Amino acid sequence: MTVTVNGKPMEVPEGFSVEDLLARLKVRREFTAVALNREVTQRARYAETRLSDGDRIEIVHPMGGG
Amino acid sequence: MTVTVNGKPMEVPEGFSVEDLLARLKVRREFTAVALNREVTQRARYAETRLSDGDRIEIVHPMGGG
Amino acid sequence: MTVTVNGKPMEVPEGFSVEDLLARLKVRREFTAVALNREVTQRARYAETRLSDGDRIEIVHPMGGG
Amino acid sequence: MTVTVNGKPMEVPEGFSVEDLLARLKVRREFTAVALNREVTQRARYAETRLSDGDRIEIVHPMGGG
Amino acid sequence: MYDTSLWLGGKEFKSRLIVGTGKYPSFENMREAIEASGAEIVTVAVRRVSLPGQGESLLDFVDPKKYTLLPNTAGCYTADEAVRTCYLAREAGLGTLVKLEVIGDSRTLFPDVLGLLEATRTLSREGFTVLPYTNDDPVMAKKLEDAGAAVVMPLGAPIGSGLGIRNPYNIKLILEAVTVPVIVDAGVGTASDAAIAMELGCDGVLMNTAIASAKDPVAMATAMRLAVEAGRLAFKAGRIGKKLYATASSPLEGVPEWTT
Amino acid sequence: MYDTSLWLGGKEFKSRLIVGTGKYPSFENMREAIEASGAEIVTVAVRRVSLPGQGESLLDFVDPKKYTLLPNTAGCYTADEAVRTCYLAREAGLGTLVKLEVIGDSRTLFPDVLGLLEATRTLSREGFTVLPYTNDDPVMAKKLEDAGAAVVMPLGAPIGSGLGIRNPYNIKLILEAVTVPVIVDAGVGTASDAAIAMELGCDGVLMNTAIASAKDPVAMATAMRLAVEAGRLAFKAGRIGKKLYATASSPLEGVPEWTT
Amino acid sequence: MYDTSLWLGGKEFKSRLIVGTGKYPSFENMREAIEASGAEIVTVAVRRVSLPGQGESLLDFVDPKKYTLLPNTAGCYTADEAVRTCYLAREAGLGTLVKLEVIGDSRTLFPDVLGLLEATRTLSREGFTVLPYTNDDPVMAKKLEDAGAAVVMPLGAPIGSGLGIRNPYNIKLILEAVTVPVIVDAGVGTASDAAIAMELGCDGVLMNTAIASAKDPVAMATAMRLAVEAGRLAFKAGRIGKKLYATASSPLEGVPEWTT
Amino acid sequence: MYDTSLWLGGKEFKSRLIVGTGKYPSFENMREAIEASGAEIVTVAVRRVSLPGQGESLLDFVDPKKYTLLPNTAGCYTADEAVRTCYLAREAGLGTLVKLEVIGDSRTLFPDVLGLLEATRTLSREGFTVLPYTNDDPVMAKKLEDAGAAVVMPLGAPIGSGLGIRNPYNIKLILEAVTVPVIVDAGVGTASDAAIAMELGCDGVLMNTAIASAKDPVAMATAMRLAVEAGRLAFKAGRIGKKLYATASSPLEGVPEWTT
Repeated sequence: MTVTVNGKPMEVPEGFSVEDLLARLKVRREFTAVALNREVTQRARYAETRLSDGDRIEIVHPMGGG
Repeated sequence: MTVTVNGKPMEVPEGFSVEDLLARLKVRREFTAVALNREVTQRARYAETRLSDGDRIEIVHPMGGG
Repeated sequence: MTVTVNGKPMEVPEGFSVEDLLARLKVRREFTAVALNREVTQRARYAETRLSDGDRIEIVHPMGGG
Repeated sequence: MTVTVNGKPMEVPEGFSVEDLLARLKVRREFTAVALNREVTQRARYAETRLSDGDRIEIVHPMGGG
Repeated sequence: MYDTSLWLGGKEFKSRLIVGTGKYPSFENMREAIEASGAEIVTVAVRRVSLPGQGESLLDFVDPKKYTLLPNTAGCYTADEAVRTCYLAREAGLGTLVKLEVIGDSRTLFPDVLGLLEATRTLSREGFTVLPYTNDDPVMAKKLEDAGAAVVMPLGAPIGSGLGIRNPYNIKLILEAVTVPVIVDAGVGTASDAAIAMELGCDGVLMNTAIASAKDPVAMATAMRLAVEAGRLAFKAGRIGKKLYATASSPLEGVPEWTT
Repeated sequence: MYDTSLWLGGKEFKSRLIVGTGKYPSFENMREAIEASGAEIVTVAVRRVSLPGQGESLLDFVDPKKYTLLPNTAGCYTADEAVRTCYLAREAGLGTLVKLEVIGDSRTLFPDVLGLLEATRTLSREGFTVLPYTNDDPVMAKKLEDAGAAVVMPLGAPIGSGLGIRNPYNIKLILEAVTVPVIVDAGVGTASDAAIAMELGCDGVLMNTAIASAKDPVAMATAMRLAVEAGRLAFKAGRIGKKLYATASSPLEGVPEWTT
Repeated sequence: MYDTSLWLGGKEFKSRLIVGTGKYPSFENMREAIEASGAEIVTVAVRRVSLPGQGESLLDFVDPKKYTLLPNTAGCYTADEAVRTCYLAREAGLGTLVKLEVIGDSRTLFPDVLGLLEATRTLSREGFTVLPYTNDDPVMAKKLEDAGAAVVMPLGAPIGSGLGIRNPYNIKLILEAVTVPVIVDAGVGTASDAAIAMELGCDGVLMNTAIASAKDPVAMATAMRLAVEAGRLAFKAGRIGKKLYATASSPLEGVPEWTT
Repeated sequence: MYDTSLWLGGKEFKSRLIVGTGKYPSFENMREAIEASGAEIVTVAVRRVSLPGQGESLLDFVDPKKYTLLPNTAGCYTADEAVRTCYLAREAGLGTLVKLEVIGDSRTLFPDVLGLLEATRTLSREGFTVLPYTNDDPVMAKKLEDAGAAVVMPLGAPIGSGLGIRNPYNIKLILEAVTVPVIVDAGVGTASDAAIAMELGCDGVLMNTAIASAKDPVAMATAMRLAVEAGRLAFKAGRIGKKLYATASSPLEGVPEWTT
């Protein structure tokens, strides 16, 4: 199925979780947060949170700003 | 009955109209407007608009301002 | 002999006067003044004022300025 | 005889010196200077410098200023 | 020399100066001062008549046939009060061109922009030509335009303060942010303040205290008229740039030499 | 309304604006701009005629019968040069009212006040009416008055810089230090600058570049005429004080109540 | 000498300077500059990670154990975006102290005060310590305080403009209008601007571009640290009044006389 | 980080702040304030001793071994008085580094630049290191340098006025006109004024009243020390330019999207 991660389409298998996604993308967990379809996903829920076709995922972290 | 005109209480007879009020108070009609209980009263309606006990009447006109 | 007029050398015959100079140079007289070797020459003296070799003459008039 | 010290008249004996004056007035010597009739008197000369009638002496030192 | 007309509510006005009618030593002095200012639009407040009625009225001295009246909502602290005051003004025959004030604080008399925005929306929907008195925030100015304001009137400084235009930068940003005319309202203290407002490119200036509370209101009114024209012309004429160094205005060539 | 005449060298002038004749796009444009400025006194430089002579002359466009000429000594770096230049001007029939410049530095065109003081002394002794262009130092202004200057003309900012009056405080101090008229010379960039000079209490303003180098000199000349009048009137009218807080211009009393 | 601590969200901070982390030539330079600034609070933006992940991270250079992070909502144009960004920041472990920005216009980056007010209300209800970036309108500042803002942060001038505090009068009015701390955010260009903010009585200054885009960010960061302390002390020390005239600092008495 | 030493009369000074000793509430308070200011050079007046002598002396509180004394000629209205005062100071053991004042007017305390120039010439010929207090005229500054001044000290505003640097443009022109150090003397009112002087590129600041007459001289002295360092560093660090528009300090890329 297809999900959108940080604005880019990505193919993922059925039942793929947020945890699986972060692992595949080698995302540093520290100071990182995830939103799934406009709602923030708690870290504790990464494993149990399964993605569905068309989901929009935002993965963010701090960057230089003022 | 008692009505409040520009913040001051005033005794008026039953069935007293806005027209009667303006007459009694010798109010210049030109560039003057009247509000009865928060609603503007059209000039055309002065005569037919009867006051009730407790009514609040505002009679205004232009004054110096910036 | 050689005189310097407004910074430029010029050959003039012996006994040449300021008057002769202005005439030769077709200088408008109105609002014009002449200095001969640092001293202002009065208009009335143009004719009688003879130039000598090496003399420095300044001929000036008003120009746009602020 | 009479001399003027810092603007005030003062009686002093004949042959009185600058040194004598400073002593009598208990002036602190440190960072102090003396002028006699408009001329600065060198410290080394205090003893030998005798005052004359009508002399004007200025005795100064540093004060708070900006 | 240049078109200097200001268009408001489909009407053309030759003067870009709008003046108030408050705080004058006398009605007579006010009449002369307004005359001297050349203003065609005159602001008035809407207040309770003193009872019993009769007595001199402001409009005995400001002929409504000669001047366009601009009733204001001074003293209103909510959108509701301001809107109702405009209805009263209209019913009183003062027209539908209104100077909208929704005051947020009695100390600074700064606007409450939330109430201002709401009242602007309501009144323009009701067919009023709304001139809102606002702060000098360009984003808020744009919101007012979008809400239907016919003009935006940023303050130059607090009402009656005479501090002039405290922040010309913001006025410039407002001029770029909106397409409706921009009129500086409040803060002008003297003639040069009015000229500066116009030199920035504003379409007009509104003032009351600077004239009415001057030692000689009539003379100051004349000064303001001249200053607004001067500022407008200077804006159109295209001023010289600013330079740190000097540039001679007289020719460098042709200076006589006095060799010794 | 108020006497707005300026007296110089025993002559009365209705206009308090003095303009230059340099740097205009054309003589014709200059003629129109001077006309529009309302100026009665016009500064000119004294320069070598181009040889052979003939050709258009400045004074074909500035009628000496109509305008009082004010020859300047621009380009002179010593008292001697400046004095001799004034002698030439007088002999040329340009009169004895002179704008005295003794320049100290070509980058800033600031005056050399020592030479200026010397030349002022010499020329006033010789019967000239001397208008010295000086810095904005009140002590120097007083020295110039004592040396016979008929007027003192402090700079507002460097010549041609358009920076306006950089230091109004010093201009105020000069106004208190001297009894002769004070004319701000140099630095004006736009109309409000001229108004500010007059609001400070100055007796006049002298400018050239601000008008001649504007995109539209004629329009700017008009703006300057209006601004000088506006500033003068505002000064006479007595402006309101400056306050940090607001003061309502509409009555606080009599606001209708909309009890809900 | 004076308590110079700033209390935010129940935490004490010795430094009154808050600095950003954007636009530095390098992370290393940023680290040194922040160190030099003495700041204890550091703003960060919340942005998408670049995918695939890994690579250097900002926080490898700004130790969160050493500095209090202040995530901002820069780039958010609605209350909704801003609120969700704060939720993300909290979940990312950046805490609940947030610099709230709801931008109204990309050209001026002025706030959209309506959205700002709404987001402030929501977030403070949600337990965030909200530091809203707002305009310099005292009425709006009060509304933000009433909506639960822990601090109000008026702009001195547009973000990154370096224009300094364009309107000190409004900052003063804000200081009188609210009881929460006032921090000037945006506009500072150089050290004296920061000092001026503190001299007005502000509780702190927040800046990024002035340091990060200076030729030498580390030196400028030091300058800013010193300037904020200087300004704060000067405010506490009670400056002398301003006078038009001079007052001698040396005694008028006791000057020696040199009668000739 | 940067060399911040000031060289005067062949001596190196780490501090760029010179302070006076007049007008303090007490000698003890003065001592502490000077200490706090970090100044190494301290100005003193030369006045008649009170007779009979003895009693506390200024120098019991300002250790001449620790501080370099800078006797001034305050109160002198002629070159002759000023020169003789310097001779007295030298004979009194106060050294040959002198702050030269030749006052032109008691109201403004502006210098009499003619007398100043003459005295500068005489004293530098006599081996003094002359620091003349002058106006902000760049041409005069150059003349003083040519006359042997070791430094030029233009006023920022009248002595004791606290008006700050009225005309930064002239200070800039002076910095370009001379090669000797430029120290702003007089006018500073608060810390930011001192920072501004240094940011302009000045080599130092001299002040008395701003510290001595502050409510808390010791705190203000500290503020001035910090402000002078801040201003110097900011000057060296290279400030950002000024822009009318905003530039975001946070990245425009990577903002999360919240499609609804």
